[in-house]
Amino acid sequence: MTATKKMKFMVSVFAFAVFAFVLPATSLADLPVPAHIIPPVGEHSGEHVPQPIDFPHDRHVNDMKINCMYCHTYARRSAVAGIPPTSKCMGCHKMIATDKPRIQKLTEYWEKGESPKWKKVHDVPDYVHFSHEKHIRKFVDKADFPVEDVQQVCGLCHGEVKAMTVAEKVKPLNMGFCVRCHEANDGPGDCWKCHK
Amino acid sequence: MMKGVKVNRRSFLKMLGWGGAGTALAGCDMPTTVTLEEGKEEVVSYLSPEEYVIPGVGVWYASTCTQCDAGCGLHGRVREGRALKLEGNPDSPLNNGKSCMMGQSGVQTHYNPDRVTSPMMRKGNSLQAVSWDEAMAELGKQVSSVSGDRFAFVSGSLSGHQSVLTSELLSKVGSKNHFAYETINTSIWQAVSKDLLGDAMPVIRYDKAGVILSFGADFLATWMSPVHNAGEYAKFRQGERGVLVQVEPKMTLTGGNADLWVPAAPGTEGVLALGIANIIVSRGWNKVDVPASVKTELAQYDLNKVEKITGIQGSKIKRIASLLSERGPALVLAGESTVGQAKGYEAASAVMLLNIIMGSVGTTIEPSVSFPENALAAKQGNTSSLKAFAQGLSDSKYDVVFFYNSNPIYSAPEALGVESGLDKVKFKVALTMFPDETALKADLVLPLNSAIEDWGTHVAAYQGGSATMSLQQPLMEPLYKETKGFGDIMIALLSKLDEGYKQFPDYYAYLRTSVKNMPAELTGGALASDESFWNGLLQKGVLKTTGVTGSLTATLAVAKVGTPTDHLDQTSLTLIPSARLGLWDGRHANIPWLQEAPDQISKVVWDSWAEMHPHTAAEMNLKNGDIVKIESKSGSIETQVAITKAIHRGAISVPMGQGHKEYGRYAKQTGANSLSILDPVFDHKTGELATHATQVKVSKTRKNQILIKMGGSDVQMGRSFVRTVSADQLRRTEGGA
Amino acid sequence: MSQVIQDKVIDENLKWSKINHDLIRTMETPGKMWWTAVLVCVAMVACAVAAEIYQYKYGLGSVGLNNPHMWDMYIATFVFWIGMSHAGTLLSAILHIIHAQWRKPIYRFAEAMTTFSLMTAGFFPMIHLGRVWNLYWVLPYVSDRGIWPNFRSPLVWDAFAISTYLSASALFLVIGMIPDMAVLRDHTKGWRKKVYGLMALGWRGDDRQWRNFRRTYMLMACFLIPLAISVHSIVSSDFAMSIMPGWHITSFPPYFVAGALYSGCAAIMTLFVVLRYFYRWEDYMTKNIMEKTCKLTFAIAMVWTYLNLIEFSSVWYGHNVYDKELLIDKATGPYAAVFWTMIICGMVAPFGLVFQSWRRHMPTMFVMSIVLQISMFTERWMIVAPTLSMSHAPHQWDILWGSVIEWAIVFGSFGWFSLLFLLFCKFLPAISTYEVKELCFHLKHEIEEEKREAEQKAKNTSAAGSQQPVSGSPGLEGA
Amino acid sequence: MSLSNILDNLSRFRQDAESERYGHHDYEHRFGMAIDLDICIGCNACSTACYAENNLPVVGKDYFEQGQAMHWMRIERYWDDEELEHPERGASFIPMMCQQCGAATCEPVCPVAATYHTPDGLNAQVYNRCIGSRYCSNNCPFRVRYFNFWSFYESSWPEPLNQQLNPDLSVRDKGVMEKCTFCIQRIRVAKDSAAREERNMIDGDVITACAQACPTNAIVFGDTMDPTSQVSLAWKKHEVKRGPYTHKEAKSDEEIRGYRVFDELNVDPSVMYLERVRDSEV
Repeated sequence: MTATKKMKFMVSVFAFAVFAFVLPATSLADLPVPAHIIPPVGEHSGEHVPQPIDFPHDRHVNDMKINCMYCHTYARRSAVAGIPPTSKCMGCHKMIATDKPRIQKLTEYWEKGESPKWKKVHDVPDYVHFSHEKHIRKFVDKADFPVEDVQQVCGLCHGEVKAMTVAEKVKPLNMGFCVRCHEANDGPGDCWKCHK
Repeated sequence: MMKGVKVNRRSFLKMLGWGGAGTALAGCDMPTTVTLEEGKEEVVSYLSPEEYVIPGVGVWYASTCTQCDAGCGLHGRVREGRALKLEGNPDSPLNNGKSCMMGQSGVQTHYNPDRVTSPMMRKGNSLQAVSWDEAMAELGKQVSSVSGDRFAFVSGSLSGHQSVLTSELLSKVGSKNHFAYETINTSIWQAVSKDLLGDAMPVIRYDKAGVILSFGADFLATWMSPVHNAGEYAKFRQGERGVLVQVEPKMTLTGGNADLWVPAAPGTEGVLALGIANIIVSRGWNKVDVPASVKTELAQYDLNKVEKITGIQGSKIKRIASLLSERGPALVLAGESTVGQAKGYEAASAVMLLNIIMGSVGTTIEPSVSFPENALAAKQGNTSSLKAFAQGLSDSKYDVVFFYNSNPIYSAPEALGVESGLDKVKFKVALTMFPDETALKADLVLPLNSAIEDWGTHVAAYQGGSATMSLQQPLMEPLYKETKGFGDIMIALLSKLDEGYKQFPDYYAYLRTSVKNMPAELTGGALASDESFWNGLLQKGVLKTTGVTGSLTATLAVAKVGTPTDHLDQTSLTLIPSARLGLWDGRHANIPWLQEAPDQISKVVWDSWAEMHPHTAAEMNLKNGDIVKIESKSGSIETQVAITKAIHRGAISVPMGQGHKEYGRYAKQTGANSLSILDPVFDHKTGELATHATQVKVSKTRKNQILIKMGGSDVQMGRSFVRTVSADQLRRTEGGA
Repeated sequence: MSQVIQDKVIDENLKWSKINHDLIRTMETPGKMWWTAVLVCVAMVACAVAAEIYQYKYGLGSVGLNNPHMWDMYIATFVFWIGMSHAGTLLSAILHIIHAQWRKPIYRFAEAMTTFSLMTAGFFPMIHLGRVWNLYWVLPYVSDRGIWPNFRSPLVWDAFAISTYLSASALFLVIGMIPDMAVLRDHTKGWRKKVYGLMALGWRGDDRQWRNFRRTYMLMACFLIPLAISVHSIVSSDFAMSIMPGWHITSFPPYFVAGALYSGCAAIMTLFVVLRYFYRWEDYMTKNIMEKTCKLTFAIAMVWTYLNLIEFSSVWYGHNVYDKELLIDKATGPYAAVFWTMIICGMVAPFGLVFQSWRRHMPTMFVMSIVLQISMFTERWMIVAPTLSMSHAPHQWDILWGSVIEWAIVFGSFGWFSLLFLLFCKFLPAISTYEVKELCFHLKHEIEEEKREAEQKAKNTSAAGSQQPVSGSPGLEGA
Repeated sequence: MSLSNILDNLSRFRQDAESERYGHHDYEHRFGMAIDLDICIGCNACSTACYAENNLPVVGKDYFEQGQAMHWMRIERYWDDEELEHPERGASFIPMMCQQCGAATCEPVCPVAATYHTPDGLNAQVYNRCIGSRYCSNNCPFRVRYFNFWSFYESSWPEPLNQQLNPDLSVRDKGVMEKCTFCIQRIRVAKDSAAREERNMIDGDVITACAQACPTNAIVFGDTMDPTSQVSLAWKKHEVKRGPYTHKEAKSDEEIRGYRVFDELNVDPSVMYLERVRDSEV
């Protein structure tokens, strides 16, 4: 076992060393990396995905200081983080900023009794079974990481969402990206953990 | 896994859009199906979900299986508003969390691609889609105009509030013509136990029995309540290991599990039973003392005679008799191959005689526990009602006929002339999920919700000692907008006839109210009007009541059993339309999983086949896959030969279930329908169809095909896959797993 | 008549110009025969390609494979072609090292055969893959997923072995042709001249070049022999490494190598007869050479037979019931016909090679070679199919005779091979002229020496020293 | 498996074969089964449950004839007394699925390591890594690996049947080998909920679809490394041990009925069968 561990460690250090210099991690510039995590390295320039309502993450995260998991509440309980139910949006926006066109659009949906059809931005192939819950448990709950800073953890894969309006994919989210992080942070190496 | 938490019904059923965590689409093909790009898939959120509904986490809800009329309890796994998997409900005393292959396939009945998705009315001579309003208007007109005695309602077994509503409708119309019709039933057994034991549905304690002698009762697959029986059977085998002897002309699944399988000549089981009884009383092995009169009557069934008639060597008959006495407590059962005769009733009573003289009554056969509320109790289907209905048709007695859960055009023998008879009916209404033969003949087709989309309550006919009502609740919102629940339709119809029903917007409301008003003896003291009672019911899925325990009497009488000489023509073979656990009476022929699942004994799939004994086949020089023409007085079918030793030489067995003319892509045009060529022979006492009394001529055709069966070799070639150990040592050491 | 003269394989008085001419003659603008042959081959390949496209589109089910028969004719054919490749190496490398002169006129096309049959064989592992577009996963390359092939798997060994062998033998072929390329360069014009010029690598035929050439050639020969042996041993381990009855046999590696050489020699005989007939190369491919080839083939056939019997007896006297039953089933079961074809064609037929009259009769040899090839093909089939049909689990027993798709592709592979070979005959020298010249040269010498010795004896004087041949002429160094 | 793992495993492959932890793994669990052939009635419930749970395609009549059916769990039926006129002792049923061998023959032969041994003691098959060389199936004595010879998706799940597909595991497309996984998705769910409740998995947390459905409880599923689990007790009682084949001279007790199919091939199957019992005195 120790042999494997050592191997893994060396691999990770090597990977980190290389990628740290090769790819300056700009997106992490002003989003601090939690001390207990060796961040996964990799860049991706995702195109802008048109959404039914271009939801301003920056307003909510930056200005309103709303926690990621306030809206994406399933992240800590399920494999999927989930889009917040429309009722949650309306919880605030019944009275807040009702004059804004985006909010009015939202209200229309609400009154029609249906939810907007969002386009998926962070998508993995169907044979990859990623679980938000496990990662939150490992990096936040188990690590006693302050939940109010959870965006630093989310940011490792989702980038600095607070700087975006509509979320954009800034990390490759391919297997290499995952595996490097798993080896660096001693995640499971069992294929069946993700592929079933 | 959270099971049935407090539920505001309609909200959780909302189905999430595809994508999200919803799909598991072909993951492993060429790179094209791998979506890594952004903005390709859609993801939809709930509008305002319950707190416990989490995308990506399955929730289990309790419901009831309606695949056959055994009424097992179910748990259904729901994720993103889609029902994914059905399992037995551990709280149901009937199946204790277990299920059979048909129960597992409930989802495929529900998601079946061939469902009827909108009401259809006959215009000219084609069915055309119409709106519900139009359909209901027409229906209302017809029902309110028809005079009571010219209205008929044909259904399968009914129970619970569906049964209540049905009888309500009939009484409102003023009709008595309710024909509950099931091809696979145990009504003769019930009639006999009613007459001889004073209890139609005695509890059968397989677990208490030391030896089970079953005359063709396929209790592991198709008899009464298979899943329940299988559980009891396991107990019977474990611990002090019981012995199972199966007497039947064609090996059923139960026969396949017997310690001794005895192929009696078709239709001679009654004689054999009396022969055994004779040996027992003459040796004084009987546990209950037998009057001399009976002894003398039995005496005429001496060994040689029985041997001659049944074709079983005397030693074996003696052995069976001695088994019954040594390995008691004994349990003797009579199933389809025994009772499906012109004198089936007598054969069954001969079998029951064995039970009585072996003292099974009270030990392995216990008084039934009946459900307190009679209105909710099961109204069981049988074939005598089919006979009556067919009679009525030929006398053109009916103007309006409802069909629900029944497809007589397929499953009634052609000789009864149901199909032609239906032409004389002015207005035929089919309440159905699928475009089956009967539905396509109907004038009005009302698409039903699947069991997974619908409400209902079920009270199983055979409860195995408990008295339970099982609740059926929707696991997801209907797939199609245009389908309605059976109850909803009934309520709508009734409210046309009776103002009183206008208060119920739908069946759910009706059910909710009637549960509120449940009497205390049903709720077991709990306050039914209380919300928590309802939620408890939703969670558990079953309502256990303290039933009314009956009592058993034992009437000793020797029946005048029929012998094959009454009908058996030596040159011909006896046709055995054996029932399959799987396709059942043909209602599941449209379920791909069940079509693909091989028959348990012959291992043939996707087709029907005619089982013949090697000798019989050799005489006609037939080999596997040859197509033979099977001719009875009433018709003929063609199908392939499957040679097996597990059948009596004088019999040919074509399992029922295949050979649909309609009924969707999976059922259509596969195999032949052995029910269709049955002769109209009926048990003279109960009027039940004698399914095993048809003589057929078998002739070879030029055609042949490849017999598609699972397994390359029927023998183990000395490789120890299944190792068999003899039981006697085990018995010495109180063995078992 | 003296020994040398009796079994001289070729007429020593051949003019070098005639040799050159005879070679170049065959490479002039193709005639009708050639074109028709090419057309036929192209048609065969077309069938295969069509079949392969269909199979690629709809999946391997179209091949009729099923649960017990996960592999079938593809793998059998693969082994067949790999096997065929070995004879080339045998002739060019092994016989070169042991200085068997008679190989010289015929080793060139044998070598070409090696390369081409490898190129044919290479297709089959790909064709039979379920997801061929992921083929490269078998190779160890650094991916950022950090995953590697499974080095325990014989299939991975295959990938290495075959690619190495292919490149090596191709290189061997090309290098061996350099002097001939020079000849062709000097005798052709136009684009051919350019191409040959390139391939001649500026060959002038001076001492230094000859020295280096021979050294390289010898080195490569030495390198190629163990390679060839190992390749087929590894292919055999595809089966030997499994636990299936009929596959899990220790004697497989030598058995496969023997079979390989066997089928290769048979193939050489076939091509020998064909070339000799169509190119009228009676002067080069003489009956003596055929005789020697036949003797070699016979020897190998006996080795193969021996190993075969070893396998049978070890199974028979071993206590592995599965193996035993399988063997009996092979001989008596549904595959019996094929099995006995293999036995008769492979073990009995070669005894025909004992008769000199047969050996010297070309049509007979042609038929014989075909017969031997058939036995070798059925042998491969009998290795792959029956084991899968009648393996451990009787429930999954099944017989498979292949489907149209499958046979079309197998059929097409022969077309592909022949096509390559036809092109080779047109564009590259099918006989190695410089070695033939060398051969004549040496023969001349030996014969002259014999004469002189005879005279010397007569004169009772001391033996003559060896003569120095003329400088610059081929066959000086290392001869 | 990354290179480090390969080297690691290679070096320790089949080390101390006689010891308890036979094989080359540090196991967290070793899931196994005990199947009582005496109470298995061969009713196909398990098989159908497997279809429902594991997105198994229905191949249809023609492909079934070609032997390309995909039943991960199949009920084999044998007739034992050939010489008699009738099979008097009934049929012999055996549910046959992947035996999750401890020394699996399929694993070493896969060229791309798509099948390997997991810390759960299971025989993983990674669909998206599989290139379809089919060597694993050839090398499986039980013949329980099934290959997607066709693309079954459209033919097998016409709308809306595809809505029944279990999202917890992927649907395999043509060219991929697949086999019984002991319902790995259920194991994962159980593990997750155990982790959520910050406890270890206990016996009964997870049950495979087949074992759940079995009307007679003939199939017992559990972790053989947990000495208190039902399955461990059954193995213990019937004197079947993990590890290499040890020839038993005689049973110490008549009621011991445990055996593993093809144990003598030394593949260390994880499924123990209990001998079928028939009353010879009858």
